[in-house]
Amino acid sequence: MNKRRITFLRRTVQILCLVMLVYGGYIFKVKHHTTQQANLFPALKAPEGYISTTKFDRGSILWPSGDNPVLENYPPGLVCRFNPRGGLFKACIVHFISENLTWRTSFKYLLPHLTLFMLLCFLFGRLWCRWACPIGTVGDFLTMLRKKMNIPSRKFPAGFRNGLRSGSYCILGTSFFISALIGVPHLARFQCYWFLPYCQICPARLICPIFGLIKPGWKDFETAITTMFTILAWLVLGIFVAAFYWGRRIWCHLCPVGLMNSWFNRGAGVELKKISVKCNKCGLCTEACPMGLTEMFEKKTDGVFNQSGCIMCLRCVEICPRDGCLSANFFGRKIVESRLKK
Amino acid sequence: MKNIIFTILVSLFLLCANAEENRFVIEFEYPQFKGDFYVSGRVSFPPGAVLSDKNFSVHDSLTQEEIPVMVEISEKWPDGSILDASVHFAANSSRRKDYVLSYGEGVNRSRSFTQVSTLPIVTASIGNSPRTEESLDMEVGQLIVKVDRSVDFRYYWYLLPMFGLLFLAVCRARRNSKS
Amino acid sequence: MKNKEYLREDYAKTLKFFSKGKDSPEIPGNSEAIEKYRKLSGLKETDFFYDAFLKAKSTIPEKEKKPVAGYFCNTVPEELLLACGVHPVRLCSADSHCAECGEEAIPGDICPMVKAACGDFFHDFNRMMDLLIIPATCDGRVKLAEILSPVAKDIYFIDIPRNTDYLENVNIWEKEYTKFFDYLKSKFKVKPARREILDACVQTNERTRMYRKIYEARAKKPGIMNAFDYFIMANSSFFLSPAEWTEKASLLYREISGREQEPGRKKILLAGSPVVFPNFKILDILGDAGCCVSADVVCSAYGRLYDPVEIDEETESGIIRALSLKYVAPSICPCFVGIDKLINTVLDSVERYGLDGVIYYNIRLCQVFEMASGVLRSVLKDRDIPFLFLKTDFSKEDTGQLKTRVEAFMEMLG
Amino acid sequence: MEIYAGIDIGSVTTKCVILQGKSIIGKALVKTGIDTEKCANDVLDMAAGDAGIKVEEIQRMVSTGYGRRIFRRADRIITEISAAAAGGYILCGEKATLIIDVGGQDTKVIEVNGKGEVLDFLMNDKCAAGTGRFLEIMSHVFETDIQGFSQLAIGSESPVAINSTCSVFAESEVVSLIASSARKEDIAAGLFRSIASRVAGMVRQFRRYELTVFCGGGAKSQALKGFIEKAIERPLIVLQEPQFVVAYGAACLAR
Repeated sequence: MNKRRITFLRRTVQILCLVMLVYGGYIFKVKHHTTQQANLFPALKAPEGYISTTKFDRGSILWPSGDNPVLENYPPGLVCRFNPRGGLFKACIVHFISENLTWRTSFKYLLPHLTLFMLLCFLFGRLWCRWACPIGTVGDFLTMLRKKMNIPSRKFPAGFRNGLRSGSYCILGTSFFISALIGVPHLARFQCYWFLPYCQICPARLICPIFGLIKPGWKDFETAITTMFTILAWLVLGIFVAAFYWGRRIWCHLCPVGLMNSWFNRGAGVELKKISVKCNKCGLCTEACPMGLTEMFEKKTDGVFNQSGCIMCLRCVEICPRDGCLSANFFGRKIVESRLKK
Repeated sequence: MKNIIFTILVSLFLLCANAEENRFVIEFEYPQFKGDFYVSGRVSFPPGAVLSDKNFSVHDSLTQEEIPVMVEISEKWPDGSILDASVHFAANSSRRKDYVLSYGEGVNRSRSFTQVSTLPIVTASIGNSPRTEESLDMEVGQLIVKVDRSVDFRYYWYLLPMFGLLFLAVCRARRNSKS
Repeated sequence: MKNKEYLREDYAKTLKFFSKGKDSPEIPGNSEAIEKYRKLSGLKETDFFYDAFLKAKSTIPEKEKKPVAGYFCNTVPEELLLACGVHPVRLCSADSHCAECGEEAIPGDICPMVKAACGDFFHDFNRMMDLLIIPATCDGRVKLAEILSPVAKDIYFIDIPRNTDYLENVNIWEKEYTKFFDYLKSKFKVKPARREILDACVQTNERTRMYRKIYEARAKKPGIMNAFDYFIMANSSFFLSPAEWTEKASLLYREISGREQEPGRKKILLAGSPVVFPNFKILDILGDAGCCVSADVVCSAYGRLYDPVEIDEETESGIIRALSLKYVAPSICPCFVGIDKLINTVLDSVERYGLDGVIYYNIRLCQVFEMASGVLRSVLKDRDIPFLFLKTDFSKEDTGQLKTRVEAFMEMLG
Repeated sequence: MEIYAGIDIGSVTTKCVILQGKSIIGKALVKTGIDTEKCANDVLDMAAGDAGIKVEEIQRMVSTGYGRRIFRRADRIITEISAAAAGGYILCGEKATLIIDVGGQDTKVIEVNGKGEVLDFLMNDKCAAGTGRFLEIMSHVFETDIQGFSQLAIGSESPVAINSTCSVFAESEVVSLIASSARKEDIAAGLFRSIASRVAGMVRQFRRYELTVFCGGGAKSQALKGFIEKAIERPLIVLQEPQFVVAYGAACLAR
């Protein structure tokens, strides 16, 4: 009913990111290399016919010199990382660290990626979750569907949200533990199917390849372990769909990637500020918060109130009808502030 | 605070778990006859470990003398790093030696050969990695783990901005929580 | 006979008796007051609002050809009434004559606003309209509902918890408003679609937007519109439909935005009890002392029109929640818990518009307003903002004393 | 030397002070009658006679008080609050922070800053509770005048508790106390204490009352002064002729 500029901008960015992450490889038409080994992780499987499975281009890899762009070696459907080897940034930090733990790659190879990850987190905090995350975009479509169906959203108590956060820590810890265990010499002979344990059950595994018209390995029941992971993945997908359908962004409390992003949230460059004397305690900020956070409403002093749960969607800033009560800043410079919608 | 401790623990964990392994002992049985022969072995690498065929070499384990090697790459990882390669080098059965294959970024082979004579071939096992059509069991348990002590500034300078960012983030977080 | 159970109808006869001889819809003195204030106004476009007041009582129910629902207080969601095709009319009255009439049914030391509301009905039982909605905000209104129920066509009672904390009570508000909406649907036999509620929200939001423009223009340029015009304009939203009000107010806004401010006027924030026509006694006194009411936080103008409906989710439940967040949560009425909202609003207005002082107007016997003033006084004193507390009622006997205070306050401001 | 006059037309008495430069050369006090304007003119004439000058010699006149608008000859009209602040401030010097004025119709507590400007003030409600009028009515009950009533109160050792400060209800309470054979002194002291606690309640709202000036007709009562001092735990400064402070302030403001 009103012009919602931030929502419009955010949706545009979300769709752009979805397109770029899923079809970026096609768009940039870069060469890439893969082998049949890709079926280790079914979501990574490239479409038939597009990638030569036997031939590879010798000598095209120049590492770490700068002439390989971010999106080089980018197979479609591979949303979890922009560049599997050597590129600048791997989108999914959980995937990236798990993989490095499994292969016992030298710590030094981690450093550039970690630095970039930290830099992005330091600048934007959890901005990724609401503005770029492709499965979040998919989830938002589910939320839109619910709104069209006139079904009210569920509100969850703070205890439930904290529980999800603890669950997120558990998932992250378990995932890294298993990944590291595979790599320990003489300890266990894990099969390769065990590796990237979180990625195997991540909803992106089943969702994202659909956009790339790739068979996502929906029924990977070859061995006991793959069967287990497939069943788990379906379960998690069910939770994901339910969470987005009824609970808006309640899923994001459980997502371990978001968790790792959120560690930098309180000190992030994107800051949300509140001038509490202008606040009339109407609660719209909490009502509109997709994460269901209440701190911003409860806060009684002025200042920055980035919380670890906040995904920087700026919905609160947008909806607040009080002129100048809430504002989004970037390193102290005001970007947008709340006002009555024209 | 909880988050910061957790971050530090994870970082330590990553540091400990990521000890570098860059040497294989090449195991083969010396033949009964006396004279020259070729040792030939197939070796698999984790993704990202070896980028070019220049990046591994074979040494005499005692004298550290480099042995000329011929390398044939048979398969690569999706990122272009070497998955699987065959290594050939010449040996002599009169002088028994242990051979070590080093690989990694820091290694740059200077001696190689390409001409293949008709010497007998002894198959060696380097890094035990049986593989089938669909799977690759990489027996990382067979690797000899050694830490490369050579500091590679090309990577480690990243620690500087990392800690800088961490410091800034913590400072800002504390300032924000105070206000 | 003595042991017979009490029924509401028993009291109806008494009420009808009270109304005897007063059944003209015109309240004596109102039209004179309107003409008096109209003369003081230097604006063309305010004529519509003055005329609307003259015709308010007699014409609205017929003109609209719609069912009419009367309500008290700010916490009744107009949008739901509009969506059901009902014309909402806020009945808050502040007429001293009506208050005297009301004393027959409500004796003693009771808030004159409640008495006036009661006396208003004795004048004209047509004002009962098709439905009378009374929210449980202050005690006087709650009892008023009971007193009037024998003669009212239909009374609906909205029970709102005293605590306006969003986190604790949003579900209760939603439940209460949903119940109210269901009642409206069954009473008027309509089934409004979601789109219709949204349209009603758009209408009231347009009104809010226009009101805010005028509010800010007045606050920034003192003297472009006098307080009588402003309150007549704000009060006429009690009975005008939002669309009509917005249309006329936009003309008024165009007129006032072309005017120049009067330099050297002291800007005052008026807080406290509602200022409702014809009880402009406080405005008369302030005007005589030469102070300019630049901003206000009273519930008959600011409290009613300042906040928009912001809908997050356009589901029915989402809309109803959003309505409760417009009407209940930001309420600055001291009947509710949340004095910090009132104080913050006052502090913010003073800072934002550079106001010189705060005058807190309290209708005698409204205890909650008086109690809130003590806290406000102390907070403003800490921040060196001049504050004046005025306690009065509808009668004229204390005018001289109040004038002394206001004049001294103006001398104090320099 | 220029001559100024300040006229304070109160509800009980009308006061006039004539200043020459900074010194008071004449003053007068009359009871406010039914014709307020005549009363004001009379008091001005009396003050001029006291000063030994003609009324025409007065350069500027300032009227204040409850009847300030009735006196049309005034050059300037100010409220008694500003006048009391100015008077109390000039008479007591810069350290005065608070001025209590117990007048006939109302009681005012005024906070002043170091420049003699009003910072804040409180006034009692429209009813007579806590004002000079209340004392007057009560002194009638005891068949004496205010001074005698005050003296009566000073003689008390244990004042009775009187709850009502409304003049009508207090009177009936007093009557019933007399009937129950309480001491007259104690009842009088109780009445003074009830007013004093009311004034003290207003004073305490200001939170800074280090140096408090007590003026107005009520200040002539020693008993009231004593009880207020006890309630606020600070000494009060009472000027020599407290009734003229407002008129003096008005005259000063005429300069």
